[in-house]
Amino acid sequence: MDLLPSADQEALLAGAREFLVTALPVDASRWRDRDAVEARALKEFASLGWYGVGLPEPAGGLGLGAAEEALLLAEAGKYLAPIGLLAGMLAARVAWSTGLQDVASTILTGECRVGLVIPAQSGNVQLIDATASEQVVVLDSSTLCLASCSAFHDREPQPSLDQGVTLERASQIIPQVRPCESSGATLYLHAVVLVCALMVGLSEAVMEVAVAHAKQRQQFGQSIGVFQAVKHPLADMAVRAEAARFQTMMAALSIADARPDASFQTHAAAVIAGRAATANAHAAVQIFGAMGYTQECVVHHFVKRAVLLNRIIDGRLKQIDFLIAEKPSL
Amino acid sequence: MDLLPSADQEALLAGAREFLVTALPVDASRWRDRDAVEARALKEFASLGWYGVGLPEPAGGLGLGAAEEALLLAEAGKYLAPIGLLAGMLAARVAWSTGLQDVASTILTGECRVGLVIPAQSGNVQLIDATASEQVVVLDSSTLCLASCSAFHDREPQPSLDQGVTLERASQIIPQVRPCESSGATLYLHAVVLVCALMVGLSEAVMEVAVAHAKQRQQFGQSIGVFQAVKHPLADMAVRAEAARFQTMMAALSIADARPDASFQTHAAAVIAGRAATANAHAAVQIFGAMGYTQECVVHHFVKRAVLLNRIIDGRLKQIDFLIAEKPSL
Amino acid sequence: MNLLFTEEERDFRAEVRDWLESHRPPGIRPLDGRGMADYDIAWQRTQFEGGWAGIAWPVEYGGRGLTTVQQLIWHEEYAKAHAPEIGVCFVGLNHGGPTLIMNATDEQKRKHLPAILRGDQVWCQGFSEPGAGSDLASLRTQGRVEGDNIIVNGQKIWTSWAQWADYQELLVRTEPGSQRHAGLSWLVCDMKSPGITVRPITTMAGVAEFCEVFYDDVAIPLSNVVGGVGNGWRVAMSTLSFERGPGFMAEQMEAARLVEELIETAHTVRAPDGKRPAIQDDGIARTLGELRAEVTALRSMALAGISRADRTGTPGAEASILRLFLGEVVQKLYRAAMEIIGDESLVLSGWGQGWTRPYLHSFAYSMGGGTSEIQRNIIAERVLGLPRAR
Amino acid sequence: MNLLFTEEERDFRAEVRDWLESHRPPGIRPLDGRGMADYDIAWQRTQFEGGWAGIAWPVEYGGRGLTTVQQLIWHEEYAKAHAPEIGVCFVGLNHGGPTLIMNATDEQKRKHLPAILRGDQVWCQGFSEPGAGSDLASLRTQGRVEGDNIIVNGQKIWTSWAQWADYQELLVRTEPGSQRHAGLSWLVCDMKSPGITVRPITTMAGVAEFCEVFYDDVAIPLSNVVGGVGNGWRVAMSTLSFERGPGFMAEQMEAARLVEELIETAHTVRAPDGKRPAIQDDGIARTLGELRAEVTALRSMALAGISRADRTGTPGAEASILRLFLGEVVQKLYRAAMEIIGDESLVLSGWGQGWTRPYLHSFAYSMGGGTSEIQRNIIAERVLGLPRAR
Repeated sequence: MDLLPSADQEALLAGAREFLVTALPVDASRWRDRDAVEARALKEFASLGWYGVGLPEPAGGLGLGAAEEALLLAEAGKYLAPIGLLAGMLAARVAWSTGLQDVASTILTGECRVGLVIPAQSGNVQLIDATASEQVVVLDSSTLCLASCSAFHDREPQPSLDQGVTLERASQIIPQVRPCESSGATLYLHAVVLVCALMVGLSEAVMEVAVAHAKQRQQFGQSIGVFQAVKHPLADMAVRAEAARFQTMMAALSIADARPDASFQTHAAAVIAGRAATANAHAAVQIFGAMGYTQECVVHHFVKRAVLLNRIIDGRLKQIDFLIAEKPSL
Repeated sequence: MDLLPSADQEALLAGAREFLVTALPVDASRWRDRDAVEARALKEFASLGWYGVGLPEPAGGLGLGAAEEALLLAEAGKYLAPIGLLAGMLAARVAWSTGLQDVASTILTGECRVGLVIPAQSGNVQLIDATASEQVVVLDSSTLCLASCSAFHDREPQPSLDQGVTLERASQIIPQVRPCESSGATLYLHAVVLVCALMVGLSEAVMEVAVAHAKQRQQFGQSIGVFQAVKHPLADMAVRAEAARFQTMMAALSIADARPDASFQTHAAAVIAGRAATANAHAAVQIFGAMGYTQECVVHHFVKRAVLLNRIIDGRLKQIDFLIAEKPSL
Repeated sequence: MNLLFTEEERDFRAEVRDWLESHRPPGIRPLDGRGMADYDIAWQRTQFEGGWAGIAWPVEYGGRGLTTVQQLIWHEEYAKAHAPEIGVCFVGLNHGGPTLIMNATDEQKRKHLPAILRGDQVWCQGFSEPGAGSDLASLRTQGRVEGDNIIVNGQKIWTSWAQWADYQELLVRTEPGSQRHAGLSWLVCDMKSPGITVRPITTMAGVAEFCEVFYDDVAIPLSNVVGGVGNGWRVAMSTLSFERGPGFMAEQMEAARLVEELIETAHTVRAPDGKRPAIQDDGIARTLGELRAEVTALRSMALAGISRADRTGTPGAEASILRLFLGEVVQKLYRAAMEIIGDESLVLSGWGQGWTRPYLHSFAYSMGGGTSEIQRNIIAERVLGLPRAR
Repeated sequence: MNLLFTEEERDFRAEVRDWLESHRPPGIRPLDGRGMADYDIAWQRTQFEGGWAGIAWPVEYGGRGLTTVQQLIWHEEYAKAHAPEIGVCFVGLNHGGPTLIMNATDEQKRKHLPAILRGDQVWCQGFSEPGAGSDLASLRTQGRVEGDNIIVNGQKIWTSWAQWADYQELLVRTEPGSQRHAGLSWLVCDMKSPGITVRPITTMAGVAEFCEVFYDDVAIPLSNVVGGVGNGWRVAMSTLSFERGPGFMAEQMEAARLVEELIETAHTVRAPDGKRPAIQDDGIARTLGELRAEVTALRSMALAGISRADRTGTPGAEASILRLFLGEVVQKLYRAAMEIIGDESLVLSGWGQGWTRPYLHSFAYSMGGGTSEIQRNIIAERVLGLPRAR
């Protein structure tokens, strides 16, 4: 029993960090040139093997599991990694589990870029970062499936709250590849836990940004970090981030081991990580004061990404409702 | 338009304060000898005319209105006034409005002491401070009525959370005096606003106790009131108390003027004052630290009374549900 | 205590309602750019011509000199008529102008007050600095007296709409080496003076509202000092008692309107279970019910604040209670909206429309006019009498 | 990262489970009075005889010397078996004893350690004072060295179960005029010494758990000083690293059990509308769902804490995160319960039963072991590295 990364896992993470910090800086340089920066990073994720981290080696994967995927995405979440990373990991898994080995390969090699599709009201769907993608992975709570972007013929661009993604709306299509129902449910949990991991990273990174500011910013002749009105919200952020991280890792391990409580643990993770992302981003704005409210401060990207990630898993309220419908795991 | 007390009202309040501070001290002397202290005070309220504050002069009242009742009960609430005061005021009004002038007189003169009855689960009722009373006023959201204590033949004493009242359970009886439905609804609102007033007083008094402690208590070489972890929760208490007071006074005035939005204003007051009472009492415990958790500190009486008062108006959740069912008052 | 208006007040309400009905400008107010400034100025001129400019200003300075309750009525009817927000004219009418009234020479008054009322002069504020946000007294922008001028060097920040302003109320340190509140002066700064650079800052919600203003040897005539060199702090603080108690009512009414709009929205969007309208979800309904109670209480508190101001002449530190509570309620409202509207939460709504852009804007509610932390300090220290930190 | 236990650990779990099943004392533990103390002592003796006394103590001192993971297993099985809480034996086993192990002379160890394990010595703590609550270092109880004795005068407070204790770990100021952490000594105080008066304090929930202890010229032999005169602070702090990471699991499991019990209760009581079970009210269900998520996260965090302690030998300042979060969750749980149970909220429930008495008890969760405010300071300063206030 060990909830902290092993030495091998630490080594994997160290490599990831080294890559992320240069490939996906969360500063002005990123947003000035987002398309190019992210397209490059999405290619490089392929050469690092990220899309197949959790797939078996014969399938072209690294032969690791949901735990390693979650650890890596928690790192990537700190850098507000492009949604194409999540979508690619999920798409590769769907393709592999439905026997579409050739599609899986093009995703693993980075040839095929993948966007994300989620259900919207009145039978519509929303397409996230699908503009430069060939394939999309359609994520809803009853199933996951792959579809070609061209299947959506009435795509209409919409202004995205999160400036780090493109957003489109389209009519729902009949999914072209539908995995069997049972693996669909498992795949959904898998997807949820990966989104949780991104939210873990977001919660931690936005806290770190706020902590750094609280140490450096001077008011009334001292660093604002000495004031309890700053210190205590930061402590609460640490509590939320810690809860999010370890509940997410617990869920990832439960999925990796196919435990009977995997569903319970995953929905609990979604509730906790979803709140951590939103609440930590909100609290960070307040720590920065007026500056936090501008686009010159990095924090607004975290606020907007927290909205997006919570939405990708159908909103926190729905996740709570899933959880209360579960059998307890004592 | 004026939401602050007039000169006449201030004079009324000054008299009330002078009386309350000696008659109903919220300290050890009170609880050592509660029965005698409160029985005496309940008699004296009669000679001060409190039970008939809102009744017309020909009926033996002071000829004032719901606003003055609310102002007085907000003062009384600071001293955790016995429930017999609230019950007596309501009973006198019910008796008068249903033409039972003789019953009204015995209440106004203090000869007849009144307890309170509220509905409980499975067709039962709870009797509050009915042990030394002759009459009770039965308060539920569809009607108010008077009943003789003897009508409840299967009364069973129960340990009361609030040590400042007696609690009994009994089977529901058919009310012996039932006002017509329409005035019943108005009477219910009247009752709710008076309970709100008690909660306003509670919210303010427990804040004042906490403020005094924060100024006097020394830790780390200074008064704990300088720490934002103490100061800011106290500021939040002030916000809640101010909201509770003025929303309650608005509701009382709306009832006094029989305005169409009286119901809306009253349920809003119940939601706001109910939360102020509970949250301020909780926050005060924390300001006092470990001492706040003991019976040697006065705060626990406020915590318990906040539970009681919220329950008398059927719980905050029910009041919110009433409010959302209302037409908006813009 | 009473909720009644006098007959005169009721007549006044009818007069206000009629005038607003026939003069309220048509169309939607732009939320950014030159068009916005022009719109605001035109509307100010209309009000001036109708005799409604400077409703709280004394009559001797061209204002309308309304009582507090009349101001309340004005703001209530203004909100009901959906009249546009005051926008770029805010600082001149509600801060710069009143400061001049209380502190300026006759000549200074003559030059600026009528022009502000007519909409001919747009003013902005110049108090905050990068190193002096919540701690205003630590400001460092320097004013060096040279002959008949004060030469200003330094930087201000969070100046709303500086790009559209003609004048700025500018607080600078004119006594070198002075500390805290001492040695400051309050100047009328012509925004067209050489050496001024304005750089707008884009907010989270995409509006270029705030600006940085840089001063590079800007010469301001000594005759533009208001209240005397070195008295800047006193002058800047003198208008605290002019803070708009009744103006708060417009903000309350806007919040109340939004709660009802969100309740309506909850009738049209689906609940998290996808099976019924969101309003039928007890959890969502209860959040909305609490919000309804809160905005209702805000109105009662605002009325009480007006009654208080009517007696004491100043809204007092209790104004911080209103401000803090309003900010909390509005932020809670938009955060609830983001959960209720479901997939719409991903779409950035148009200017002044929908829920998402206003959600982003709502972060400003705990910043403007002192952060929520500062408001809590004020409440604790000035309302409750708690000691200040050393 | 893995959730697997080794075969040895699984065998150990079976052993623990079997033993607890056959030895767990019958009946309900009294929650106050001599009967409670006797019950706790008898149960400690049973554990001693079964070889389960001092599970975390080194084997050389008579303990069981379990690994951290074994301790976790013990606590999990203990909670599952509904074994009684440790009660009056807590301080001896978890604080006084470990302090002696790390700091005492052989003779001191021989005198106390075996007796604590057997249940023959009940210990209490004597650190907090009326003027030194959160600020422990400002304590003022004096110890004057006179011949072979230290003469103690002063007062302690918040000493749990002092009325049933045989010994006290007592921190006093032995260097007159010394400041803060300097000049303190850690003494073994015999509670039967002349001059000691114990006054129990009744909690909000009606339990006489905490005591004031008054010292009037109490003579304590110099040989009872542990770690040397003047080293009291170091001695008192030495056991911080002994804090029970795995013991936290018992508290988490209790909280998780309570959430499920409240969910069951919500199936039987009526919703606010009176028409359906409370659990069918979406708002109530969602509060319960959030609580379920939170206690689940607490377990994951506790396991992570154990993994961390396993690597570093100490739970670290992150233990404050667990403690703060647990307190918040438990208080939220009982506050939700008070709304859910309706009219039952007015009835004071029996000892250890129902919801209302535990609701009152739950206020202690943000006080004990440092208030929530102190926990937040610790997290901010030691986990996040923020500066301390001067």
